[in-house]
Amino acid sequence: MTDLTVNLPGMAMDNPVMTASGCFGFGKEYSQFYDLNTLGAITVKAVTAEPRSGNPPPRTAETNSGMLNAIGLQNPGMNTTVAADLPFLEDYDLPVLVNVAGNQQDDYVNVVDHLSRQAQLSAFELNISCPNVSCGGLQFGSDPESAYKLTKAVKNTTEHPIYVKLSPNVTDITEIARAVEEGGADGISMINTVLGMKIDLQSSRPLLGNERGGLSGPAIKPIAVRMIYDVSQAVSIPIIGMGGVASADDVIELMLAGASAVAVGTANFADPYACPRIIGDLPARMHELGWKSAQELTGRSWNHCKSPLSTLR
Amino acid sequence: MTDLTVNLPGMAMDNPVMTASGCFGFGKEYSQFYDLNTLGAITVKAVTAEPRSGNPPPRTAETNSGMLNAIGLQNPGMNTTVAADLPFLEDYDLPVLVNVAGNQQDDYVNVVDHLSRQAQLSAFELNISCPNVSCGGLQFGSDPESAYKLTKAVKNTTEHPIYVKLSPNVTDITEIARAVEEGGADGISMINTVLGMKIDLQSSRPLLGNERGGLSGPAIKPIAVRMIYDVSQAVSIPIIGMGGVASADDVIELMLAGASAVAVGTANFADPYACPRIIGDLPARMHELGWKSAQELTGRSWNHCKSPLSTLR
Amino acid sequence: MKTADFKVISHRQIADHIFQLILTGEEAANMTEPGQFVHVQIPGKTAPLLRRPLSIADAEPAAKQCTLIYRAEGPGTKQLAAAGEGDVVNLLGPLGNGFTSAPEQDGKAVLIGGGIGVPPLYYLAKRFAASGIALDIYLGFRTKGDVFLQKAFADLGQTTITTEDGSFGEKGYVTDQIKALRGNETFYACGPRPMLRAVQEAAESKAYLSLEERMACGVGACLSCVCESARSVNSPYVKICSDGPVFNSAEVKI
Amino acid sequence: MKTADFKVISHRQIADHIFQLILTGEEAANMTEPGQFVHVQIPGKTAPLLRRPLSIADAEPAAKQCTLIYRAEGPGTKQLAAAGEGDVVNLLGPLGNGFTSAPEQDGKAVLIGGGIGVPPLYYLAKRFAASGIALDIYLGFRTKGDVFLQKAFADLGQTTITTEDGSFGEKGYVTDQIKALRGNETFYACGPRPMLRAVQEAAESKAYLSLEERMACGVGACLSCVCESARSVNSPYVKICSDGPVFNSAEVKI
Ligand SMILES: Cc1cc2nc3c(=O)[nH]c(=O)nc-3n(C[C@H](O)[C@H](O)[C@H](O)COP(=O)(O)OP(=O)(O)OC[C@H]3O[C@@H](n4cnc5c(N)ncnc54)[C@H](O)[C@@H]3O)c2cc1C
Ligand SMILES: Cc1cc2nc3c(=O)[nH]c(=O)nc-3n(C[C@H](O)[C@H](O)[C@H](O)COP(=O)(O)OP(=O)(O)OC[C@H]3O[C@@H](n4cnc5c(N)ncnc54)[C@H](O)[C@@H]3O)c2cc1C
Ligand SMILES: Cc1cc2nc3c(=O)[nH]c(=O)nc-3n(C[C@H](O)[C@H](O)[C@H](O)COP(=O)(O)O)c2cc1C
Ligand SMILES: Cc1cc2nc3c(=O)[nH]c(=O)nc-3n(C[C@H](O)[C@H](O)[C@H](O)COP(=O)(O)O)c2cc1C
Ligand code: FES
Ligand code: FES
Repeated sequence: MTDLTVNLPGMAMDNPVMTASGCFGFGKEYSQFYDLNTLGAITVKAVTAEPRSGNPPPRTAETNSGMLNAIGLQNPGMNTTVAADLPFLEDYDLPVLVNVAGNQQDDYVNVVDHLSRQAQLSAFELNISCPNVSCGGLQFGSDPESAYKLTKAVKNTTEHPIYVKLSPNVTDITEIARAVEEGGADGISMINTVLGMKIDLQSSRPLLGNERGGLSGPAIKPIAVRMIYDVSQAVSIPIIGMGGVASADDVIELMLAGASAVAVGTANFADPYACPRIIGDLPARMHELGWKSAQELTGRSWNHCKSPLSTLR
Repeated sequence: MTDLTVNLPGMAMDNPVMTASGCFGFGKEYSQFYDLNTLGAITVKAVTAEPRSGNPPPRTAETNSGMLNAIGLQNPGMNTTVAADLPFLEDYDLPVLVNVAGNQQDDYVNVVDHLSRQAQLSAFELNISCPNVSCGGLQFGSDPESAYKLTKAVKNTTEHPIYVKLSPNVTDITEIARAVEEGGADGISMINTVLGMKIDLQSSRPLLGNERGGLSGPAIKPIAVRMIYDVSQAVSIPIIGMGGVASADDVIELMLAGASAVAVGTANFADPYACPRIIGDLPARMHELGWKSAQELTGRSWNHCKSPLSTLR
Repeated sequence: MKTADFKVISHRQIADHIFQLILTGEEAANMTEPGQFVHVQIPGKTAPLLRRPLSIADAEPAAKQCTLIYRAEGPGTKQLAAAGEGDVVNLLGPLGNGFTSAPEQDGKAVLIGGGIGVPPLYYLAKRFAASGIALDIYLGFRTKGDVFLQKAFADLGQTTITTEDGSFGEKGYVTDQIKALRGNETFYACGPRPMLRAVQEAAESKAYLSLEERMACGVGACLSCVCESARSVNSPYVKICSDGPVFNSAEVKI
Repeated sequence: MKTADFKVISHRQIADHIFQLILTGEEAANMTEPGQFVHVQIPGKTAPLLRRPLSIADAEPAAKQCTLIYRAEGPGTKQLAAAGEGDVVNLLGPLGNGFTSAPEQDGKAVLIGGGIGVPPLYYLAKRFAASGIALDIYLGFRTKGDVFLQKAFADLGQTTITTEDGSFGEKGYVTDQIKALRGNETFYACGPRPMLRAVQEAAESKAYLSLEERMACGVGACLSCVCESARSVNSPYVKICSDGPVFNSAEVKI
């Protein structure tokens, strides 16, 4: 029997596979396809204090093995979210990670404070890395000092565990990771999308309404693996890994790199059953590679234990 | 008639397509496939002062729409290069860009000084962005101050034009671009590879001998486009664009983003005829899109002139 | 709503770059609402990352068949065009809300299609014709080689074809033709934005418009496919994939 | 040296995961040197980024045919396995330097192949046999289901098969078999590194080894496919694609 359970701060998960923020709404749409309780956990779309209208369309473009998005944090604001969206998840028995965004520190504190009373919520994910908004978000993701302060301020606001979601668009991601760990973060989510752009040859203008967008999907997996590998050796809090995951092999790769759980984003769009399919494939694939439990995968690419297969052979 | 010529400092090119450093050796291998004079220009493999043995194999791994490499600047050193490799290009009539790497400023100055007497050479490309060497190179690519100083020192050493090759693995690439422009750079090459990694599930260890590698190929094209778009608006020196170019459409996209010429790297591996094929396809594709000359493509995605097609329609 | 494999019954080119793909699969039994669409996984050894949204051009729910008509233009649709008889195509759908409102009692249905917006109107026309609703059909194309389905539509109602260059039917735009109309008509339109805008102006609120936008999920989860809302209650945008693709003309700013 | 389209004449599975692909194309006329390889563009609507290096397992230059034998393991070779008769496969090659040295006068050729290293030895064995050179052939596999070409080799010379689990032929490693040999033999080996190392030790300089490494260009331009050189004149590395893949055992540190 392969043991798929993993334990992260605030989230006791039946398996290491969860959904990535912004790629799964609040779960309602995908609940038409399968029982959400199959998931290890769910991360919901970014919530801000005030309603956000997001960016003008087009908001997505396909690239080689990837896609660009410039949604721009469209959301109805925390009040409506609490009233209209979160209650849907009451019927499910799975950890809920709420993604929070804002322009300045107070915005984050506000939203976290307001949402902390929600029973459905297991932990917060601070989105300090959205590349698609002109102001706020990203500066926290590239400046260790503000990342530290923000994390600390939010930690003082709530009893719930805090995951900070890091941007890959920085010179040294381990620096930011260390800063948020020091600020009291309980975990790290990484990576958010990589800044990119596509130009429409017909109009000769950027294709997306917002010009630049965030690159996600299999194209960025090697970038995610490298960063998770580096950050997991720089901090001692757990990592929720993401970036291009579309198969059980990808989950294993990100966990070997250093992730304790893995989120699936873009892959849901091609295959609405992506998460249950991956979860279903995991035990057999882990068995084949000689692994008995999901927890032992974490960081095995660098912690110099021998892999089970090389011991066996 | 579509006019394909472009003029860059030190390089009067018959067409905007050149080879990317490290992906074409010194041209000898590919001269078995076609006449190198077909190319707009050629960029040769990195040259260092002393011989470099490079990284242990495996040195390449395939990823989705991309590849990782960790060659590690293997080269026989400038003396052997001058004696054994550069003379081959004497028989050709095309601009030759020589890629130079080093650990510290003096290394670059040394190589440039030594090679400046070579007749075949049109300009230098300073590789301050190789992700595959433990020391040197990359720090110049992520610190504006050292990038500025290095550029200035090299400019004082030679009459030849200097292109500085930038790393995408930075928080703000425009900052580095401005620094090298201020240092006297005649042009910018971008982007070098994106830091990445792949883990071998059988051994559960990083697949590459050097663990981390540089990601290239179509997967990174959106990253290149975004950075060229931003840098071309921040500086007024020309850009040699590269990153995932495999077709005439890709050349047009990078030029619309802001490049004045475009280099092809990884695509040569799948199709040794990639460059002549792309050059052959360009005129018809430009005509279809309403462009009369390659030069008018540069930066048209942001300079708010109407595209020829939107004027026609 | 689910993903399901369909088998290609027939696949042929019916105009310049335009292909008609007839598929059979159990899920076609649910394709009862004209104006809905399917999200198509491009078949092939390595599929592109995202599905492609295509309207249901026709369906025979009882016979478990459906028809898609599309323009092979970009890499995805070009790859789709290579699917042969017997090949399997995976569809997600039927998705969205179609043309659910019939014209008022004794009213006429005016169907207005432009280019690749024509296909969903065929299934609608068939339904209206079967219910005895009077139909005026206006279909606009760029040039003669682009024209398709004109005979099929002509069998269902009064059909006017326009081409921009006059090489087939009336010369000009389809919207020129409807300017004169004012009366008991309800408009049903699908096509390029400028055409839809003209219909919106001409028809005021008695129009249903089918919109397009780039999609990722196709099911309302990713907020890719928005269009500005004219009512703006909670959100300034509606989602084309799940709130639409067919909207009452008064609901959207286009 | 160029890229050329070949047509699939036959493609069949000959052992567990092992496929034999027979191709025809003009360029096969140049495949005259056993031990060379081709860089294969995986066919399919969307090919992987890089080609896959595969040894020429057999060739009939006059008949413009060649044979590749490969293990369908990763995504690229699995996709290759789907190619059917009449399909087109693009090859770059023949590439590299093969087994160019014959044994000394009256000497014996000992061919040692392990697993997926066996294919290039077949073309070599055929050549040697045709020149009247005496052959001892040792082929090692993991288990019975992995064994292929044993009959074809047996027709050309004394052939010993080993399997690790003893389910076919001798139990053990192919290298156990050659330990006893000392004399007038020249070794020709292709297979996993530990096997080649054992051959290198056993044979001293009278051995030719065919090496493998991950490749990008396949033609010597990218420096991907290096192996440590034992001679280290200019460079500490040799390039397997263009200096090899076959090396004199004394040239390389493996
Ligand atoms: C609800 C709906 C119904 C549609 N019905 C039809 C139909 O019946 N027949 C038909 O020919 N076309 C239809 N379209 C447009 C069709 O989806 C696009 O032409 C197609 O996706 C382009 O894919 P490609 O591979 O050719 O282009 P690519 O350039 O490869 O596409 C890249 C990406 O952009 C998206 N994209 C590109 N153009 C469009 C577009 N015009 N609309 C939406 N997404 C686009 C693709 O879906 C893909 O994600 C419909 C679009 C929508 C939203
Ligand atoms: C000169 C030479 C001759 C070869 N001859 C044969 C042969 O006749 N039959 C055979 O079955 N195999 C042969 N191989 C090995 C064969 O190239 C690999 O098994 C194959 O490339 C794996 O591709 P994949 O799509 O299955 O794996 P993937 O995992 O999809 O491959 C990903 C990348 O890694 C490379 N790669 C993976 N494994 C190897 C490997 N063992 N050696 C080199 N590159 C690898 C691939 O070429 C590709 O670039 C040879 C290799 C070399 C270098
Ligand atoms: C359409 C879309 C919307 C997203 N919205 C958010 C968001 O609101 N908050 C956030 O932190 N990340 C958001 N992301 C980033 C993803 O959560 C994830 O970090 C990224 O897409 C990489 O994972 P993937 O390659 O599996 O998609 C979004 C990604 C996509 C594609
Ligand atoms: C195998 C390989 C070797 C490379 N060697 C060098 C090098 O020596 N110097 C350098 O500046 N860039 C080097 N590069 C980077 C390329 O020149 C180019 O910037 C990058 O690969 C992006 O372009 P592409 O996607 O077209 O390959 C190398 C890239 C590859 C794939
Ligand atoms: S395509 Fe995802 S919300 Fe419409
Ligand atoms: S594969 Fe490029 S040098 Fe050998």
